[in-house]
Amino acid sequence: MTINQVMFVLFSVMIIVFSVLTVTSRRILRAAVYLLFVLVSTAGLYFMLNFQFLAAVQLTLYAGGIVVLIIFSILLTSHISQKFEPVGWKKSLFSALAAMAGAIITIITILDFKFSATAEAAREIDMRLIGKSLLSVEYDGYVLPFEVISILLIAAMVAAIVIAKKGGPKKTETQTL
Amino acid sequence: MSLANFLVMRHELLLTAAALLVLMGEIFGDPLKKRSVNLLTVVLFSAVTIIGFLPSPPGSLFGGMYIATEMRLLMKNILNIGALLVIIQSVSWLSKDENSGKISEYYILLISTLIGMNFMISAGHFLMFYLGLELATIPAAALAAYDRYSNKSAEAGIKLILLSAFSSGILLYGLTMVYGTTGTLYFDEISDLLVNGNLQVLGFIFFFAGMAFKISIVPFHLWAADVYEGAPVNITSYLSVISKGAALFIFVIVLFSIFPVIIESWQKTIYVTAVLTMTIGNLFAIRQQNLKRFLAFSSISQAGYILLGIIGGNQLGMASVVYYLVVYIFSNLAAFGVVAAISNVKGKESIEEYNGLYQTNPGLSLVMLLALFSLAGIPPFAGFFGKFFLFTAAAQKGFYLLVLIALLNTIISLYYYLLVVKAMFINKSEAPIEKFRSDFPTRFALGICVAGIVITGFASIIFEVIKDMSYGI
Amino acid sequence: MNTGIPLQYFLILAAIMFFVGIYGFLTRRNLITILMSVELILNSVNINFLAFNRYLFPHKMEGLFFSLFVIGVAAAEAAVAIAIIINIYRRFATINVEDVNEMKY
Amino acid sequence: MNFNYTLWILAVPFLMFILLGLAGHKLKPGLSGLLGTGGLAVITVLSYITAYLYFFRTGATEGVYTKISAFNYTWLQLTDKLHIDIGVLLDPISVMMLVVITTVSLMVHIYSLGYMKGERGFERFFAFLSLFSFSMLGLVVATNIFQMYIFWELVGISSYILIGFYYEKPSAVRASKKAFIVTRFADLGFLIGILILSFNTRTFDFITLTDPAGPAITQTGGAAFLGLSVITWSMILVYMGGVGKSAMFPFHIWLPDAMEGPTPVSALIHAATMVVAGVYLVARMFPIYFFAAPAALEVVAYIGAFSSLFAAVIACTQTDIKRVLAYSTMSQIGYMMLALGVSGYGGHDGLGFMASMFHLSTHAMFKALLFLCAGAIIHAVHSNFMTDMGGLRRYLPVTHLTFLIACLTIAGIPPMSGFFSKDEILVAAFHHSWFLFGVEYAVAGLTAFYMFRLYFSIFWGNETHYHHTPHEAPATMTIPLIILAAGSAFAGFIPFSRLITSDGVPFETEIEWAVAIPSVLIGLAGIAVAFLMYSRRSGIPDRLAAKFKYAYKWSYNKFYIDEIYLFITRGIIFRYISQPVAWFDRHIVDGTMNSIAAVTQYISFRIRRFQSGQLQKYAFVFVSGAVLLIVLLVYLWNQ
Amino acid sequence: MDILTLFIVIPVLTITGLVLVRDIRQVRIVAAAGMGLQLILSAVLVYLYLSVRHSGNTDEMLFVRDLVWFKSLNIHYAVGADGISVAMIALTSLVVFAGIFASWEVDFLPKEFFISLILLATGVFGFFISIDLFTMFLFYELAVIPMYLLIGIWGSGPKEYSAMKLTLMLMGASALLLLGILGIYFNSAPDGGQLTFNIIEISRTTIPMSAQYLFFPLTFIGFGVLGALFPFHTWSPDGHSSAPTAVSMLHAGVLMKLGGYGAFRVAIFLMPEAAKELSWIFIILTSISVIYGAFGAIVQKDLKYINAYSSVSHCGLVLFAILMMNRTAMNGAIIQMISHGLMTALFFALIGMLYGRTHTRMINEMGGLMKVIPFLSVCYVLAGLASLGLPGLSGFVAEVTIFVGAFQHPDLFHRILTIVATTSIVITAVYILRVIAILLLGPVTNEHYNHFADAKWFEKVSAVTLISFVALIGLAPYWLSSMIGTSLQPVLEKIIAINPF
Repeated sequence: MTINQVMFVLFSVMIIVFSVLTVTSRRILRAAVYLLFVLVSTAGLYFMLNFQFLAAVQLTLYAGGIVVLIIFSILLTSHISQKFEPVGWKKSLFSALAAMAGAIITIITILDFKFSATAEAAREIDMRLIGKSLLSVEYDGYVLPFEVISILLIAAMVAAIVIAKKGGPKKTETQTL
Repeated sequence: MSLANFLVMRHELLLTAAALLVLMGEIFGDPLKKRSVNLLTVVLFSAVTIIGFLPSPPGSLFGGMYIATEMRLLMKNILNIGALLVIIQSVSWLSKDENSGKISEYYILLISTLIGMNFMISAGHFLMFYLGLELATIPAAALAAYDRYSNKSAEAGIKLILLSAFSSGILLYGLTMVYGTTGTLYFDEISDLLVNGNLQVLGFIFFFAGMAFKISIVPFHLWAADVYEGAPVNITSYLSVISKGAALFIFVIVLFSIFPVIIESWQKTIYVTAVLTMTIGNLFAIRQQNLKRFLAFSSISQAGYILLGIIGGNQLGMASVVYYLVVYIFSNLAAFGVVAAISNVKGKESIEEYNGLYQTNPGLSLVMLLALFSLAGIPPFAGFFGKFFLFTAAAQKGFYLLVLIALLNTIISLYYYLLVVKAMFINKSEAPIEKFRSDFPTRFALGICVAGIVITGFASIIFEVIKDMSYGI
Repeated sequence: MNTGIPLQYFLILAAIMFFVGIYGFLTRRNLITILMSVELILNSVNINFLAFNRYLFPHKMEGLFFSLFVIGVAAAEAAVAIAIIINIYRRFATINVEDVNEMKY
Repeated sequence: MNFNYTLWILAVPFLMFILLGLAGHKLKPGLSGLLGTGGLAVITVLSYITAYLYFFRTGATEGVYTKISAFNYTWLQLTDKLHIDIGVLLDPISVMMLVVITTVSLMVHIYSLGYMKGERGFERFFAFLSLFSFSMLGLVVATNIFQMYIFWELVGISSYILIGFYYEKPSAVRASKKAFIVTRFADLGFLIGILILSFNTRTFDFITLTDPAGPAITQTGGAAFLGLSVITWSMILVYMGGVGKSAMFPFHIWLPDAMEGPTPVSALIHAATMVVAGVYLVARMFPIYFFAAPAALEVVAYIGAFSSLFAAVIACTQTDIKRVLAYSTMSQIGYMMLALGVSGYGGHDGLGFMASMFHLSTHAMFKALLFLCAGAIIHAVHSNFMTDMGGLRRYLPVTHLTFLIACLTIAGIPPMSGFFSKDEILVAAFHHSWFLFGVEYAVAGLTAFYMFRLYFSIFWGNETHYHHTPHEAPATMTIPLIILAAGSAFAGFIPFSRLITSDGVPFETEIEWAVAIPSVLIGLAGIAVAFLMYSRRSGIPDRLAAKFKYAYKWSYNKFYIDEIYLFITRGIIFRYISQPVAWFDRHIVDGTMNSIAAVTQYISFRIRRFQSGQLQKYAFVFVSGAVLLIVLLVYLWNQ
Repeated sequence: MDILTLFIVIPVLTITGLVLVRDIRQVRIVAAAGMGLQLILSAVLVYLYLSVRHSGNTDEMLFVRDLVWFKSLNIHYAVGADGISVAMIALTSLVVFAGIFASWEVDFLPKEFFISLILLATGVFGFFISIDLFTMFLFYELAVIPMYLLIGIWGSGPKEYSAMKLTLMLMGASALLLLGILGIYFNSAPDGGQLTFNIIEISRTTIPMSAQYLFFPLTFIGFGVLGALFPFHTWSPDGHSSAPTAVSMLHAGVLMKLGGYGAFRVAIFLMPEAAKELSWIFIILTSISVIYGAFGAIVQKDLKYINAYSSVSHCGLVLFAILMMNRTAMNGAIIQMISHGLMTALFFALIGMLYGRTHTRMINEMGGLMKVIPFLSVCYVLAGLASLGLPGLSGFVAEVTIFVGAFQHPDLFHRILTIVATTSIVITAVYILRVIAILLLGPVTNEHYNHFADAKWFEKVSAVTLISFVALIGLAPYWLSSMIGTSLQPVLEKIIAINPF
């Protein structure tokens, strides 16, 4: 067993175990922490796949950003010590059935398929190439999505503000932007 | 960026500019004259809409990531018209006190969703498609939750955002399969590389489920009714008309240009779901008392009819779908416009409260009547022509049984549309909605809708233009 | 590179994660945990993209970029979703999804 | 010879109907009556002229009376060959009918001027009389069977209107309805008969149809049904129309009730003219019957014979004088039918045919006379029932005399016309069948009996106490009586066989004493019995009635035929067909449609819980839907 | 502008006029003037038609105007008229004209009433002049929908239920019809070439048999529902009884004729082969309609129900005759449509007038009306007599033509069913006379009746217009029959080509 295989087994076991724990844990904060573990393990997988940049993004944005956001909101809305009631057996049974059926079919179909790799030479991915591609307007360039996601982020900001903002005539003085 | 490129991308660029201008106006404008934002937006948006109709060469930009064909430009223009109508209809609602604090945010969000739709329609790459889709959805959720003081609005928001995140997750999973089996996400390359394998079909179905969610096709439609009911009326009309229209446009584009290889699979999928959509939508609509919810189910079943235009995979179908959406925009916006006008002034939204409406508000009742008849496909209104072409498109490929099911469904739909007509015209009421005069923007928007309902059908030129453009997607 | 680990392993891993996410979405009571399940789903998608990119199509970076943008979108989505969740909490005084059903039938 | 003017025979009464119908209520009643009568006088004159010209000037070529199509206009083109024409066909029988009808009709018109005076709807009455005259004349001059059918229906409706003339009287309304529906039912047979006949012969035209070398007679083939050829069936069905109109058994039930109409109407329509249409129909189509459908002719004979006997028996027990006359009419028409049924074709063989026509004309006279007399009596006594009468001969001398003449005529006492015509019939029957002869012989006796029963109870017998003294009718009423009495008395001397024969070839007849003497004797016997029983109020009738209790009761109740009909219509058609149909329609057919709607609603109600408002259930349906689609498309439906 | 298009333009202008005017008197005048003009126009049309034919023009359709509408689907605005459509147009003008006067006293929302009524008429006119299946279908639906409002708003009794039922059933029929039309369209060029909706062009080709087997029943039932084909007739009694007078008139008088006309012009004309093969099913159904409707009418107590069932019977006869597929029977069917249209309109007009006085439609609640309102009563009797097929009135001409024609069918089965259908004349007589006896004759049952006024002038206009044409056709049917007969030629040629008998 190579180190790669060991790493893979380790990460995948972590991912699966913590994923399951994330969706079953009855304490919400623990679930958030399990999610963090999953995300970090996933970042590990990305490292294994040689996508260091993305692993870094995963750690900072996902693990660092989203999970923190989630935890904040948990703190805002829940008692830390609160333990959920267990899920009704009907609901969990049917959900599990649906999910397992989906998983089995998907996996069977995947295993059934003969994937064929490209014949072209692989490109070495370094930060410069990523940066170049991100700003390229040519084929395989991503400047347009980059611009669009910026609009998306602004829109999301405005959206969050709209939701949080109180309307009404009296509130005109509280400029938020 | 050259002028030619600008012209090709003018919809998105202008919309972005408009959104930014509104943002500037919000930041730097006089806080006390917030309502002038209304005027600013309407003027800006009208300009955008008009410029959108300027002729321009089709083209492809960013290495194929952005594609503009005549058809896609036309789709954008159609959406612009619809959005303009929604914006005009929103004016009176936004002018209410409780909303006056966040008028420009409303416009910004609305325009950004439209930008998302435009990018989605012009996508030449699934990444653009995905981003457009999200840009069209995330702000829409915020719009649905716009009414901060309403439980229903908040509920609508959470249902929309969570379910759409869920559905786009599933859609993405399907896309990974497409990517994994073809090695590319550029539209024009995929169609050459795709083969009819099980994994592709599986990927397609996940993708389809995600799209079906946006179009609210049964069984992926369940969010629609709740969100439509909970959201403010104008947002509901926006979601049920513009969002759905855009999703349908891109759906047609994707199906016709990317998945022709697995046409048999998606025809079967659409067959099943179309029958379900029409029937379930209609069966639910029968029982509704809230007009927004009623129109929600009605628009679900309308989506079922539209699938009939798609199923043939033919040029006629393409044209009929686009044409029907034009009709649908006018008809549904007219119906929602009336509901909004009454809801804003009187706060009444249930069918029972419409009893005897014709006696007090004949104008609004007539507009509603036209809208409902058009939705039901009664001549001489545009809906009749739209439906006829959809059914013709399906029949052309021999889907006679499906057409029959659709036709029988139109009877059910006629039944519940007539229930509303009955409430307005026939039922007597002790306390009908009092006579009132809606403000100018509302009347103006309704006037345009009525003109659209009446003219779109008779003026064959509209259909012919669409038909001519539907050669290249 | 990665010798000894077939592509399918990654795909199966992602599939499991994906459906665990779905299971979570279907069963968790708390709106925030539901959001967390969505993150699981998106993560599995990213794994798929990256595995495909690395194993089959290393000559381009589509999978990489797609994952990148998915993460960005996920962040935006999470932000808006959390804003709405907090609003829900204010209106309903709970974020139990089963109680958020004023509209039905 | 140009007979184009005969068009006016139809046109004048029609125009008069239109005029009086539309403008009658604006005219003075007297003027309307005079207009109507005047119009009829004109066509009477025209008819006599026609008869004169036809019989004595132009009609016979080489000694044979040919059929002349005086006028023919295509009214409606149906197929290439079939077309309905409206025209005038002149041949011996139609010309004879013209004369008979116009004569009687004119008399009735004049009579009505007096009888109906002061009635509400006087002008309406004359309008309807004109309509009837028009229809009846159209019927007899029909050039084709469909024209006949058209006017057949028109006389039916005129009869309906006139029976129901007193429309505020419920019994009149009922009677008119009954008359129309019963005859309509019979006409259904007529229509179907026409359809079958025309389908096989491709023509409606009488001249073609009755041509012995024509298609109807030569192409007697065609599928047989129950052993009879198609033509036979069609002729039986056509005869069904005649049975209805002529009130033969079993469609006779309308005729007695029809007496609810004003008496002049009874005289004109239900005695002299319309009711003999059936006879005329058979006579008109006689060659077909004889050559192509002899079995149908047998049917004609037997129905005629039975009806005459049946009616005569009933007539003996009725007390309403008009009903007695009505049954007598039925009986006499039975004679005519029988005569046709036993007749041969051509020359002396066609004696029955001639006799039938002869009797038709004489019967028209004396029966009209009887009815008009009855009208005068009712006018005087204000009652229909002979129990309310008696000894009237002193108050109503003219009526008495004319009534007596009529009774003698119908009883067949020489030298009255009835003797001659009835004698010919008996002779024809005698040569055909002993059985039929026997029946008719008995009927002759019965006829004499019940007529004189009537006569004696009205004019003789014990005098009843009258509320106010009966007085003789005005001249407008008595003059027609006298004219008709003269006609009845002397019409027997017309040499009928030289004019009207089955094939148009004249022949000579002589009285066959072997038949004539017994028939006169039985007539006299009948009179004698009646004299014994009714000339004074004696107990004999009651004792007889008590002795033959059931026979009397059955006869008095007209053998319960009415009740049978009532049972069929009310009990079966109404209750077991119509009401179930209506129920079926409401509950099954309509119920199916409604239940489709109900089921839709129900499903709509049942599936509403899918829309539970639970976000996770939505997602569950979403996932399940996707998974099912995958299973369906990837693994099940992919082959 | 060609004369046929005027038949749509005038109603549309009338509607525009109605929208503009204010008070009720003007509304009436505008409506009456517009429809009066329409009536004159149809007289002109009849005259023009006859003179053009007389001058030797033997085209299938006259006054043809063909404008491309939707080029890509080859949808045209194509109008044309042959003798049959001319006759139907004339009928429609008459009934609408009479209907306007019959509803002279509508006082609840009169403007809307007349607008809807004329809209309905527009649909009918459009239907009869169309020779393009698309426009035909469009006008068909246009004619159906105003019914809902007319019955729902101005009706009586369970009007909402009836209106809904009627609308849904007729729209259900139109659903089948649309499928049929699409099927015909996609098989209209079996040898390749341009697909077309044009009836005349389609009739020149032969639609493949497999398609005919599918689309003939659809089309026939689609039209048959409107023609009250058993068992799809149940909209008719409820609809008629709830509808206001003029609407019943138009509906029974004209709208139901769309069914017969369409079945003839589309189902039989375009797919004679399948019609021949499958006609036995429908002949059985129509025979049932004929008898069943008549029996159903006998026990009804509501005047409008009686008439509705009677219409089922009479319209059944129309479809029955059409299915016999020979010249005479078809000719009879067309005459029957016209005849029934006139007399049933008359019936409903009179029922409305009676109802306006007695406020009931139950026959057993009325009696002796002949004495108090003789004019209306006589009109009613005339209508009844026309209905039971009295010679001299139009019903006779129609029925006789049908029966004689149907009996020419070479097949014994058809002839036997003809005999079955013939029995309806007796049953008709029964229920007609029953009504007349109970309703009009006998003593006056209610003292109030003595204060009744006889017909007002507008009522007289309405009734006399209709009666005069009933009588005209009844007395002189030749011109009508031959006008229709020559127009049947194209259909017959198609039929004879497949079935030389």
